[in-house]
Amino acid sequence: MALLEVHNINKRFGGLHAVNDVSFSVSENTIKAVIGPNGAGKTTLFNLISRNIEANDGKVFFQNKPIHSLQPYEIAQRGISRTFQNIKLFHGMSALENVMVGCHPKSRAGFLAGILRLPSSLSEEKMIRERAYEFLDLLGIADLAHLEATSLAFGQQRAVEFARALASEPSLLLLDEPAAGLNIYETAKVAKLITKIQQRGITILLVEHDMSLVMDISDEIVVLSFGKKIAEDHPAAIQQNKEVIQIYLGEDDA
Amino acid sequence: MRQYFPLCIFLALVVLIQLVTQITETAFYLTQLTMSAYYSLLIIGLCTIMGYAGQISLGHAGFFAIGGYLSAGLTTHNLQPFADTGITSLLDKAGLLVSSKDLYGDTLLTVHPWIACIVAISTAVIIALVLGGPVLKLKGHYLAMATLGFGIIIFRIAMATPYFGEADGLSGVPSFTLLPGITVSGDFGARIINYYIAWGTVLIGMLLLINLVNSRMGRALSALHGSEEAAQAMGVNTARAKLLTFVLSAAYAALAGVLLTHYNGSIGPGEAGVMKSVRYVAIVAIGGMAHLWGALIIGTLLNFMSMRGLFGSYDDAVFGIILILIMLFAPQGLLRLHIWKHIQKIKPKKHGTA
Amino acid sequence: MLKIKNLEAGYGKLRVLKRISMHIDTGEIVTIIGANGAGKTTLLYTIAGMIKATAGEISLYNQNIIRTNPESIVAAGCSLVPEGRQMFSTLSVKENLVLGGYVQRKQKVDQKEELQKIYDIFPVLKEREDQLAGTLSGGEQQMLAMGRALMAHPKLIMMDEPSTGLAPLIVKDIFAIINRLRDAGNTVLLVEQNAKAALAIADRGYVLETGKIILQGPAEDLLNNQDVQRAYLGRDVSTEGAQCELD
Amino acid sequence: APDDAQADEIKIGAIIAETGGAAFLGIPEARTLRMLTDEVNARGGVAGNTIKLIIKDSGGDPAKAVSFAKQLIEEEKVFAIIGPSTSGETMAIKDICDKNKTLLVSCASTKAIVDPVAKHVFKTPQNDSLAVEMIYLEMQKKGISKIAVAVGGTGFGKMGGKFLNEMAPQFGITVLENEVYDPKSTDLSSLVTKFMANKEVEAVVNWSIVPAQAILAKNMRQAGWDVPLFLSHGFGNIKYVELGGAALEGVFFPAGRLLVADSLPESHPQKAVLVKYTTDYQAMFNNEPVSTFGGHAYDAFKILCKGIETVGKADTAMVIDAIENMTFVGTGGIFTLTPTDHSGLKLEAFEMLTVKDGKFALAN
Amino acid sequence: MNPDLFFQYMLAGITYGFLYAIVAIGFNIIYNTTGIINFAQGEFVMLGGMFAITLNNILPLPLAIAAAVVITMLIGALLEILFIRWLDNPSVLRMIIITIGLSILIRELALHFWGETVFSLPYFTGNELSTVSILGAKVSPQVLWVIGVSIIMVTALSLFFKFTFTGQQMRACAANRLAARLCGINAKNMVTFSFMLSAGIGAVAGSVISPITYTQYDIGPGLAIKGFTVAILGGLGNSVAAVIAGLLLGLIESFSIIVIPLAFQEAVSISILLIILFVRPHGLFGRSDTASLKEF
Ligand SMILES: Nc1ncnc2c1ncn2[C@@H]1O[C@H](COP(=O)(O)OP(=O)(O)OP(=O)(O)O)[C@@H](O)[C@H]1O
Ligand SMILES: Nc1ncnc2c1ncn2[C@@H]1O[C@H](COP(=O)(O)OP(=O)(O)OP(=O)(O)O)[C@@H](O)[C@H]1O
Ligand SMILES: [Mg+2]
Ligand SMILES: [Mg+2]
Repeated sequence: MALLEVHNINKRFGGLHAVNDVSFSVSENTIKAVIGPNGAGKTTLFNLISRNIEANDGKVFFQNKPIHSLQPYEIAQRGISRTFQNIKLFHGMSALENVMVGCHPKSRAGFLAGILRLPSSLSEEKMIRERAYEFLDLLGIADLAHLEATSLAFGQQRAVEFARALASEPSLLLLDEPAAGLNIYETAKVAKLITKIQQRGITILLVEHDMSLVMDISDEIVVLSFGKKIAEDHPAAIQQNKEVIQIYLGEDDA
Repeated sequence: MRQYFPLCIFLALVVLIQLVTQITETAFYLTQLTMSAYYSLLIIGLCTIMGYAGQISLGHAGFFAIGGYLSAGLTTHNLQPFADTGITSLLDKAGLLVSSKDLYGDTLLTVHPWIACIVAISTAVIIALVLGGPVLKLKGHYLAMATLGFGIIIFRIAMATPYFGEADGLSGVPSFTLLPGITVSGDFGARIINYYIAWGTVLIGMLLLINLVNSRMGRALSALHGSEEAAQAMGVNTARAKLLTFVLSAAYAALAGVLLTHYNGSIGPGEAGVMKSVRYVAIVAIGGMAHLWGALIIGTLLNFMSMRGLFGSYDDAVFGIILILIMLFAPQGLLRLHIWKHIQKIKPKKHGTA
Repeated sequence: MLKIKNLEAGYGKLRVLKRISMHIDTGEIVTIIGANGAGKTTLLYTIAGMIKATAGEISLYNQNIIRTNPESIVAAGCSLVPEGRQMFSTLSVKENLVLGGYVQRKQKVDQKEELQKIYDIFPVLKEREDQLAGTLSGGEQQMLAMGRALMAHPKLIMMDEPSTGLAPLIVKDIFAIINRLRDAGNTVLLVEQNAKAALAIADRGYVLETGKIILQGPAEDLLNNQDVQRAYLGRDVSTEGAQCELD
Repeated sequence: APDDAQADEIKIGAIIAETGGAAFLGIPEARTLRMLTDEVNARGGVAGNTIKLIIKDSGGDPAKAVSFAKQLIEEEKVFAIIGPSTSGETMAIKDICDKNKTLLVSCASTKAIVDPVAKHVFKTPQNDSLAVEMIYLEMQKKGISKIAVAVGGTGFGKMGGKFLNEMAPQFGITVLENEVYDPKSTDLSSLVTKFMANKEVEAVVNWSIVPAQAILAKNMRQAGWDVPLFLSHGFGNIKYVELGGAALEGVFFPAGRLLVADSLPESHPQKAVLVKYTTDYQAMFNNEPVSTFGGHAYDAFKILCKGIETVGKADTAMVIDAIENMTFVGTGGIFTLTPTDHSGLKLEAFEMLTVKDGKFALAN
Repeated sequence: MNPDLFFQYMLAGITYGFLYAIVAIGFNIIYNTTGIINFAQGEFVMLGGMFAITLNNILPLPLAIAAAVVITMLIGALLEILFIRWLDNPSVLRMIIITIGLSILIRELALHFWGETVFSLPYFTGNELSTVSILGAKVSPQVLWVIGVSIIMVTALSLFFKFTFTGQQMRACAANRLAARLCGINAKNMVTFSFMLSAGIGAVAGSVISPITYTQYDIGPGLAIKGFTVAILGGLGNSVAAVIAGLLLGLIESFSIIVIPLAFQEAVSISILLIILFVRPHGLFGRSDTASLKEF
């Protein structure tokens, strides 16, 4: 069975049917991309899965368990992590601290342990710090660790967000436009990174407008348009899909 | 361990000040230093929920008042007339009551201060728990309004309830023996020990909070301050983290209320007033918001000067001026030294650009 | 029309721009390319007056604008489509656009007509006219940001990564629009990650690296420049990019 | 207690609410004290000692009052403390002064200040119970037996409410309605409506010290309700009359004679004192009208001086002794202090006054 | 309850409601431009009343009020210029704390200038005793003045913010100051203007309510808290909502006295408000989508 299954999910904003009866599934250890024109409902779909917004109806299963009535933080604890299209870093915290927060679901020390500074929390703290460094390093921004995250350049902020999401060691990673604002070189780096993450056993669901990235790395693609799923197939097939070309890709896309 | 270094300096300073006052025979300063210690206890608690977790509370004077009033009420209201009724005698047998003579020779039967203290703080904690749930869902000005409203409610209850002395407040609050030989009391003879009780409490309070803000939970608090949505997406149960911190800070405020009330021997409704809460919030802001040491030092200084009547009739005016000046010229707080951050910032930058 | 000489700027003690000199002539499309954190956004903000320069000169139509406030710079005909969109998120789409036309208020322009022009370029915005800008999708916001800047009839329009987050079809539209703007006599300063597309339509380009301009010249020259190709155009990306920092 | 062997300066502390919600009490008090100190020192002091007045502004906050009391006692080693202005503050420092053997002469009225009697604690304002008695006697005369009581939400109001209710049966009076209003009220028409709804109410007593008491009077008349209105001795300020305007015409209130000094017969023992205080105060402060609150401070200061003069030196125990056997003609009335009565005023300290053409006048 | 009595309570409630609303309106203006609550708003109300009273000694009432409004507006502008205008990108919290400081300072200055004495303007029509009968209930004509002035101000302001260009610009500044500047809007001038406007409105409020509530150097905070409550309850930024919320609060307060002692009235009314707020976290008429886009 698939890692993530979305069944007939719906979201309306007033008169706008932003996500219209969408169903799809993501198999373990694959990279799946969601594409579609601007305003098609991709981000909304992500928000529905991560429960940042409430669905009107529909079901979501993760590892065969229903997750459509959990709190957002429970979703994260189950092993779904995400990045945001409009970067949402914790202002007032350094890049390192941002990533350390990412380690939250995989660490235990509670309120009391923190206040009393129990030895267990200390060793855990050390481990978190090391792990956070590791992820910063992986993204190639270890030298920015102590700068305030929100004062970094756009692309650097994206990297921090990426590292933060990875730090929670998710089974499923939702990436909303990870390459937006990156140049071709950096985009390629991200592509490499994503495949590398996948090799570590992490499943990836991805929204991206950069087709060079999407077509390169994804195993399967879902196409949304006006909230509806209009296609789901392998990259090669999608590239040939008339409708997708007409509404999204344009004629002579690479 | 580095974060404990200031604590050690602080401890040394506390002892040093006491010794200096002893040598210079100015021990009377300890009276106001003790009073400001208790206000500072409230302020560092508020600093945690406000500065770190980013949840403004304009109602913390209310928690202070809950602590102070309950403990004062229970330890001053004479149960002698009810000595033979069921509950009272039951409590008496359980050893929860104390009998004493007042200044005028009448016998008083009152609740033991320890019991009163526990009741007072638990009440504050329970109220914070119940209130915190819905209140902390609110944001920004709406949160400010709700906490302000809570403060007003407590103020009004204190003002309107005969048990709490209405406009007069409660006086004649007995001293509070924490342990044999260690008594919270305003007597001149007990001044030094009270100074150490107060600052000892603040130091322990500070220690716990420093631990908290440097822990995983503390980081979660700063995170939800930065972006609640993202914090949730990172698995932080933001509602719970906010609530626990709120409750903790309420407990600090209530404890401060209990101890200061026993120290002063009285409490008045003004302690629950809106202006008090506003003042606490402003002090946290002057201290630099997410800055425990700033809050502690500014809180102690300002309250000390105010309690000494240093500015006479200009107490409020001076406070207002300080507030404005700091917000204009040092919005990060007077005591936020950037030295560390600068060093950290510059170092990796050089590697980066090289 | 725009001349920059030995410009320096930064944040607090952090010096980001180092002795930048460049110029833009009327009717040109000039593009600036550079890696993340090179200082492109900082440069645009400095020109727009939002960041105060610490040294150097910026002159617009031979007027030194280094001490001029952003409002007057906009009024003088130089608009910025900022990075990260910067919506009036609690205002409706229409209100956002109308406010974009603020500097045109004395020109007695017909607002309906003005709006219609923008809606012609971005039909989605018409549909979303009364929606709060903050609830638009990312791409819709990007279009609104451009539309809003166009409402001011800028003579020089600076765009900070306008194609970010837009669907491929729209990206093409955007570049077409930029071309049309130039044809209509506007001048465009374009910061783009999509260096290939940017250089393809630009007349000239600058390459910015860690706050310094390291290369400049006609767009074709840059397109053919080895270094540029390697660093920004994806030549050899598959081999070289792969090795970098990942292992 | 101060070391009196070499005392040529007597320190008197004062804890006064010069700012904050009770400033309307504290400001005339502080002015009066400063004026009297200058006057006494100009005349060569008390029993050869000059007086040093140390005023601490408490802003009406009991915690500050406690801090200041400790400072004054311990650091300044004052001989006596005058004030505080409010009963809450006074109660907060009553025990501190008594334990540390420092005289306290309060300007607040709550009976609890002197009951139970603490050796070192006195007060100058008339007891509330006496004012209540005055009002109830007047009501008896007028044949009123069913009343509604509104009190301002201060210590003063609280005590008034207590005595009004406790003493009513003795005078055959029934209190039908009771309400406490906020000292900072902006409008009280719903309170008036509630009282009005009770058709049996024959008169209203409004016991308060704050400006808002004029609002209640106004709202009553605006609602077209013209039952007799009785006010407390806290209505001791002509400003309130100006505020209430026509709505306050014909109200009754008991008060010391300070407000009607001019209309007293020359033979009245208080006349000289009252006229002098009034003229001095107005000359000094720009024709600011006198209020009974300043009078309380006057009495406190003068009682202390008289005590010291009697003894000839500032010895606490001896001065207390002197005060406890003193008869003193003050602004509040003729004080007869005894070891069991640290307030010393009797019913005849009061007159029943009314407002006529915007001025205070004797009611009868 | 007989109808007369009912109407009398209702009129009392309406009186309270408009007293609160007229103060609340001032909050909304600055909020709409800067996104902050101006804690010195109560002081503007106080200053307006005080100046009008002082000037009324030498000028006829309408002129005194007009002059008071102008003076208060100038003070509002001056305060903004001195304490806020020159700050670079002040955060919302920073500005709020500054206004707290200003409110304390203004109050202290007023204490030293006017003393602790209570003052009052004369009734605009009639005197302390005059009443108007409405449905068998009686009310002072001054209350009608307050209602009239509030309604005029609310209508004018709503139209201003919705339909005038300046109004839109002011809202734009609150929504995103950076973007506003990039659109060529002089955000600083807008903020100065909003302080002026709300000071003026506060002064008008302070003048019309003075005969009812009296004016004293420290009436500010009390009025401001009520105004703030009402502004929040209605949903920040919306003046019509503030009036409705004001009426709701006023009526609760007025009728609650039937069952609850007056001393507990505020505790009860605020509790009810809190419950409303828990159910509708953005006020009665606030849009949740707008609120979720706000930074503070
Ligand atoms: N809170 C909201 N209220 C009203 N409409 C909304 C809201 N959020 C999103 N929408 C609308 O729903 C549609 C889908 O938005 P969504 O953000 O999911 O698009 P998207 O596919 O991510 O687009 P893009 O590629 O441009 O980011 C858009 O038209 C948007 O305007
Ligand atoms: N507000 C700020 N405070 C401090 N440093 C900043 C701030 N904004 C940017 N920087 C720093 O200035 C440098 C240049 O940033 P800038 O945003 O101009 O880069 P950029 O070229 O636009 O990058 P990108 O392509 O990622 O948008 C970066 O190193 C960044 O960390
Ligand atoms: Mg999106
Ligand atoms: Mg940039």
